Amino acid sequence: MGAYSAWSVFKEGLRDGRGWRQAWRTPTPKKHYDVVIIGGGGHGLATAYYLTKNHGITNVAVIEKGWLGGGNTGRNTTVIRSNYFYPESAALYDLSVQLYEGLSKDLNYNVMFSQRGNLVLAYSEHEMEMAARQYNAMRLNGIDAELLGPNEVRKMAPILDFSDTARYPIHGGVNQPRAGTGRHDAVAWGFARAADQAGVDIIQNCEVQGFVMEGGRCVGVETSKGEIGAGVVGAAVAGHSSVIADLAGYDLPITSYCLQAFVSEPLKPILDTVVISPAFGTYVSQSDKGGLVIGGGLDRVPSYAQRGNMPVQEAVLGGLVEMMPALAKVKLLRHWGGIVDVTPDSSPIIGPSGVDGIYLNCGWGTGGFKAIPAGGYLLAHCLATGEHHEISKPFNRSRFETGQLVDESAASGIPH
Amino acid sequence: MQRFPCPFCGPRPETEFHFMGEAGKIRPKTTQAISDAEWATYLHSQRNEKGTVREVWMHLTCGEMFIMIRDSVTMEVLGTETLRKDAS
Amino acid sequence: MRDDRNRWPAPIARRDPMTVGAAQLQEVALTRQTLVSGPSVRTTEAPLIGWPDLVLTDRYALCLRRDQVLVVNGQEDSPGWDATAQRAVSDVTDGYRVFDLTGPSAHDVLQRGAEIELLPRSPSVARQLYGLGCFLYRVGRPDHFRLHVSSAHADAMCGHLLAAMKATSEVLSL
Amino acid sequence: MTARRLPSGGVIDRTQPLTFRFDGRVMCGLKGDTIASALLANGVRIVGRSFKYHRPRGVWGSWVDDPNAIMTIRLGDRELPNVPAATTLLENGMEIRAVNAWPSAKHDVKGGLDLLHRWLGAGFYYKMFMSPDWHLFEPSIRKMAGLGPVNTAVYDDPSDQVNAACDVLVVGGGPAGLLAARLAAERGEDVWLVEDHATLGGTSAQVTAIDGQDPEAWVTAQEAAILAAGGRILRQTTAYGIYDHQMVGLLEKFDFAAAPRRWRLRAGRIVLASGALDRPITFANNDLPGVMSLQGAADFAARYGVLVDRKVVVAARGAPAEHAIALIEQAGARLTRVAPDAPLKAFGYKGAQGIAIGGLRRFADTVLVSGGLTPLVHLWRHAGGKLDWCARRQAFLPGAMPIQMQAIGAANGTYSLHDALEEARAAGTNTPVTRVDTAEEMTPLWPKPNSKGRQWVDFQHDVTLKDVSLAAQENYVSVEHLKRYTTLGMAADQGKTANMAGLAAMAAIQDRPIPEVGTTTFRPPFVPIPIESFHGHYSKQLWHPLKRLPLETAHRALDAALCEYGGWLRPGWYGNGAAQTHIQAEAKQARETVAIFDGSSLGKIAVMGPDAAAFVNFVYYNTITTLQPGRIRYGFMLTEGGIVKDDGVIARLGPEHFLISCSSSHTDSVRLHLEAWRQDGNDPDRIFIHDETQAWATVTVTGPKARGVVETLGLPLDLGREAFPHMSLQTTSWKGQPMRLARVSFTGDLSFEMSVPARHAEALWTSLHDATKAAGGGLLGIEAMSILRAEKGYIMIGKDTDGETMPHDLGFTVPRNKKTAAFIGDRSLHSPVANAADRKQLVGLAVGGDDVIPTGAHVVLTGTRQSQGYVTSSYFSPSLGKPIALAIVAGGTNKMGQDMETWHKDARTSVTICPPCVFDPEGERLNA
Repeated sequence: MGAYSAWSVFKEGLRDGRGWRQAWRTPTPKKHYDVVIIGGGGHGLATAYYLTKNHGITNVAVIEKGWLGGGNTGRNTTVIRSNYFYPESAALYDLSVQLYEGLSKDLNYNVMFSQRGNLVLAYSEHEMEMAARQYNAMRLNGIDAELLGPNEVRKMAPILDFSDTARYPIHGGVNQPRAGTGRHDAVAWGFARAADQAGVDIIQNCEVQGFVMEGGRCVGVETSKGEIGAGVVGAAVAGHSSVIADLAGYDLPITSYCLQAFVSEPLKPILDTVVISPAFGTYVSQSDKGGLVIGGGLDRVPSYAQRGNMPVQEAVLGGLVEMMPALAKVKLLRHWGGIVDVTPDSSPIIGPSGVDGIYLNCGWGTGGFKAIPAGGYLLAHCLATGEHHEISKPFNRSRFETGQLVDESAASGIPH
Repeated sequence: MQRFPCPFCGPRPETEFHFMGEAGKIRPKTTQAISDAEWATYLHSQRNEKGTVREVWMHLTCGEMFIMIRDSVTMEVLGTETLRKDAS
Repeated sequence: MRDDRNRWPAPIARRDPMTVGAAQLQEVALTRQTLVSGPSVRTTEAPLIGWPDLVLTDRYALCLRRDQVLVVNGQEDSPGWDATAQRAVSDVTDGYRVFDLTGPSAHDVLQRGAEIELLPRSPSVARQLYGLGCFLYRVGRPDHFRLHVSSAHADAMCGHLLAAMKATSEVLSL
Repeated sequence: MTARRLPSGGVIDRTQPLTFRFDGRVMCGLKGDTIASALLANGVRIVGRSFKYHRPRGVWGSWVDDPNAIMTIRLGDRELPNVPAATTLLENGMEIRAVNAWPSAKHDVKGGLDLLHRWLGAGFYYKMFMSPDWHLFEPSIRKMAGLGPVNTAVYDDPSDQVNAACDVLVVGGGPAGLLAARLAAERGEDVWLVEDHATLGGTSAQVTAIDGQDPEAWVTAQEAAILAAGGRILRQTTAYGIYDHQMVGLLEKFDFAAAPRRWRLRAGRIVLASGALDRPITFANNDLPGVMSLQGAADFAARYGVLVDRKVVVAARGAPAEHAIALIEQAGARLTRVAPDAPLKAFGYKGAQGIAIGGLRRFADTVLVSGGLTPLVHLWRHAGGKLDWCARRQAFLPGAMPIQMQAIGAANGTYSLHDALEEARAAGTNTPVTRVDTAEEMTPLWPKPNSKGRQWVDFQHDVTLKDVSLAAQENYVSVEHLKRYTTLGMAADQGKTANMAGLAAMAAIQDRPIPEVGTTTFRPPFVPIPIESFHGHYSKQLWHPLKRLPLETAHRALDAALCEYGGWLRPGWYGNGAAQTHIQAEAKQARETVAIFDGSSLGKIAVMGPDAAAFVNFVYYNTITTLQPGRIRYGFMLTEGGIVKDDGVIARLGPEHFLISCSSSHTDSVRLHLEAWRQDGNDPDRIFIHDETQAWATVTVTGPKARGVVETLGLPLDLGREAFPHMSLQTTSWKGQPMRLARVSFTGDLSFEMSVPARHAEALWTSLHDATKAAGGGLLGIEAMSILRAEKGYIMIGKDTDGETMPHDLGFTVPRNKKTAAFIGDRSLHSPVANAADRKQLVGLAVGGDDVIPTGAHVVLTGTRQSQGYVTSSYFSPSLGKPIALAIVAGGTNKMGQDMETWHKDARTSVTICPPCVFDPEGERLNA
């Protein structure tokens, strides 16, 4: 049984699902591919998918060190939004939201993009002025947005603390109705399945150990499963971008940090939107399964350890209790960490790596998941055409030389 | 809660420290001509090693800046060096 | 702007002694606190107090860092840079408020604010407690702790200490 | 068929009965019971429903491994959802309801869902609900999901958080843990022993003798010895995680719903004696209530004096199992054995009535199973320890460990008491633990793929063997894929029962050895813990506490509205009622007569030493070396990126003594900035930095009549404009106290800024306030001050600038072009972007009409939606009688006189770009 649908689920149910096919194959790598993509996370798999879909390039391999979707794609807090200030960021992240909106049908895999809104809280008149600056920017960028007062915030998230004694009393906020959450694993699996069906070889448990150079151009990769030739190479290895860069001989303005995430025991519906509180440094949503999915800021110590550290746990979870005191006694079920690339302006790097034949998709910082479709779409464009898509131009690495940074934190309180 | 050794104060909790950047960065002489590329390298380049790293940290409570050598995977602290010539 | 006048209780200028459980908190009035920096202040200023030293004199010098001490109850000293003595001087008497925390459970109270162990020794008395900067040392007796906290955070520090004193007094297992 | 209480034995107190209600039925338990043991003692079989199919569930295990008995409990005014019955002590009067079941666990309306199971297999939701639109299906799915509902009451009982350190932490108070702790304590080590249960002893209750002594006496003796040697024992305390640098998180539980205590324990070394858990056997209908863990049943009997049932059939293998079987027989059960690897099938409606092997049916009230033991290695993995597969035990055992940590006893795969105590002796004396490998060969009892019937792998999440097969068939074969695709092991018990079976099933299906399939990561916490325990008492005013002014009491006496500005609590305006009226009046009065303002929070950082002049010249954008003693200069500090970090005035008190006055909110970051550059590239022995901010209080008098007011202080100096010009400073004394008197102005009017030691602030404030009132003047809060400085085009960093603003965007171009000495950020001021024509630059906006443009409105080209910048400050100016606004606009300085529009919530307003300063541009009043 190939295509997924209510009908196919019904039919397979009648015959014990014997007809369900592999979601993706386990191929042995070929000697050579037109495109080799390093990194079987969301961005790498999306890149492969859009190469086949938008550019008709199907002789593609995705090489993954571990299991696909096992990096930040499978570790994030699943927020999808495009509430950005600068037109450059807005164009990038809203392309992603638009692609997400059609993704389940596009991939024939339910990624459960749930547009339940993303509410950024403001706690004083000054913060409301900054919120207005943000809201107006979004509207002028063509992004949907609502500037809300306290009563509208209360309607959206009654569980917030509206008492007089709250450390930060709620004055209002900015909501993006089209934002929301998605099922992170499903995004990786959906892209993998669709790419595989289009002929892409997804090679798991295969580590890239070096690059094959010829006359200054990269023509392949050395892997734990042997050498694999490549017309062109794309690298989408968030968290380990510097490690790959070091192997290939280009440098990146990236520092790796651990970003922690938390999930509570499953509860009956109590929170129907994503709430971000810059003041408390905490954000939270409730998954369809019922768990509160909680996140916050980066750990303070640069790290490659996918393991959280206490001070940030206390800051983030303490912030949640201040935000929503009624949840104080809810139990924490799991906490974990992922390694994120942090660039000087907290914006991604897309495009030429500096080494001929290698293109980049990295530097997503804490916000890579929401950008997966766009990241793949744009890297695919670079790999297929050798040139930037209009939307990815501002994110070329050369911006660090010209100083033309895209620093959202410069203009707004939105965590980036 | 990690514990870092301040060369002056001794072991203290990580919250008393601030990461200043990777060690070994020399500020270019800006009174001379410097290319955009050189300056960008000074501002932004990162080694970001996976494994042993040399970093500059400040112990906020005593203001001491020093070099800490750590393992960025195991978080083990391998040693410190003072920035001061006359460390005593 | 957000009118918080009723959200924040008025600050307490001078605190009366307060006993909770087996710990007492008391504000201390010092005649003078002088910040002195210089290449060799640690050798010129005495007695030099580190952690976990006990202060036994009226005048003493808290070692804050490699090249800086806080002289407590010293004589008046003209502010600025003294080129001959190689000393930089500031009178910060009003910059820090000083509190004594005493009693059998004083140490337990402090342990709610940071990892406070008597060992290892530390040359400096400067540290963070409840996330706030302070100078912490001992006076006369092992269970007599003294801390200096920046005046603007004195109320917050007392709030933390009182909350911890309450928690400590409720502990039976300790 | 009712379970029953044994006449003797166990830790329960038969003299203290407790009554409670379960799903409405009144029941009776004993002090020392867990909710699970009490329910079993009352013969309750169905304690809940599974997550997906709402299948009836009975108690499986006696501890953290029980995935089934999850309750919503109310006691007094407190109610908690998702309470694990097997690890929660029963309290008198508890109102207990099974979660995920209505009206009761026994009769659950959603039970019918199970009929649809063939369509609800692993990952079905990924394959449907896509069209017409996920949002149509999601709400009802959300309602179905989740376990208990949150009670939204807020309780004010802060959790306690304590830091501590010890030489040795022993996790687990069973025989091995007790002995190790005792030996370590007796060697003089500072020992902590934590036990998750309310009582010590672990499996000791299941044996007849330890070291030849009566078990109970032995346990008591160990405890006494540990305490006598200065050790500490914490009961009801769980080591929930191990973090970097030997930091262990402990959670100490108290009464029901009371806030727990969280310990951050720095342990010199750690001994893991956490024991092992029983494994289910995977056979048809193995999820029926009444099918339960053999070891669990033994524990219920030994620890709680509850015999799960009289007539039981057992499917188990291995020495530990034999031991448990003997115990249950002694307790009075009639046992029938069946071969654990036979094709078993439990039968019965809503509960096991027996087990069938082929056609042969063996009737029983309860089916006890044990597929072998799984050592509890969660903490071992938290600490970064490796796991080695042991074929003999068919289990993952602790392997290489990077930190100071040892595993002993069952946690180490050593199940025999004798051998466990041997390991305890080694660990207790801090010598290497060599695993005593006498454990018998364990023949595997793993799931058999393609065998008949519905066979459960994860009881709570309804993951069956078929789901694992489907995952394999669809190539979700990596352990993490299996886990995420089927939700195996993601239930509240974190897969303590399910993971090994799932792993083994996948291995069998793929015909690979188990270690090749790998293990899933063990993520903290070991058991679910309340979020409040991370919060502590850091609440309300103690969460990011504000800095307080020495004059706050005086301000309160004057009805100040105290507001949060950059980490300080400061007067926004004075008076009650309509804020804007007060603010406008204050601004007007300050312009017309005179007003006083509390500037105490402004930073005062002294820079001293032989290299001080060169240093401040380097950290400032402006040239400072030419500043004469007694004079003041306004300037910027930049980041190396050339961005304006802070602005303020710097005074030169002496040749080698400078005083930097930075913005209130930036004082700490500026001090850090200065300290960093002092030690990096400079000689720290020739530069010294003192933050004097809080030692001094500062009162500013501003307005046409300011000089008259200051004269009333009778200071011994000439305040005339020649003797004491704008931007100069004098040190003097007032009432015998040192005073720093500066002529600087944030308002554009004649201003005097007076600083005195903070304890004299009230006296100074009172004198000046009296004099001000006498002169017809009054008070000035920050809001009115903001209007005055906006009229002059004086910026506020972070409000009128953003993270891209460079000094030349603010009209300060000279140092960029002329300053020859190096300074922080210098090179960045000449980057391509710094030279761009469309940089956002500070401008004023001339506004028609009386309406104030909202701050945060964007500036657009007339008729377009292209943002050119935004309004950063906007007020009604009482002195000018019209609205004014500051904005940063792309190429703004070349747009003077150009008409543009502001855009706010779809509303457009015409504005004209004008210079930022609209009040007294010639600065006559300033120099008055």
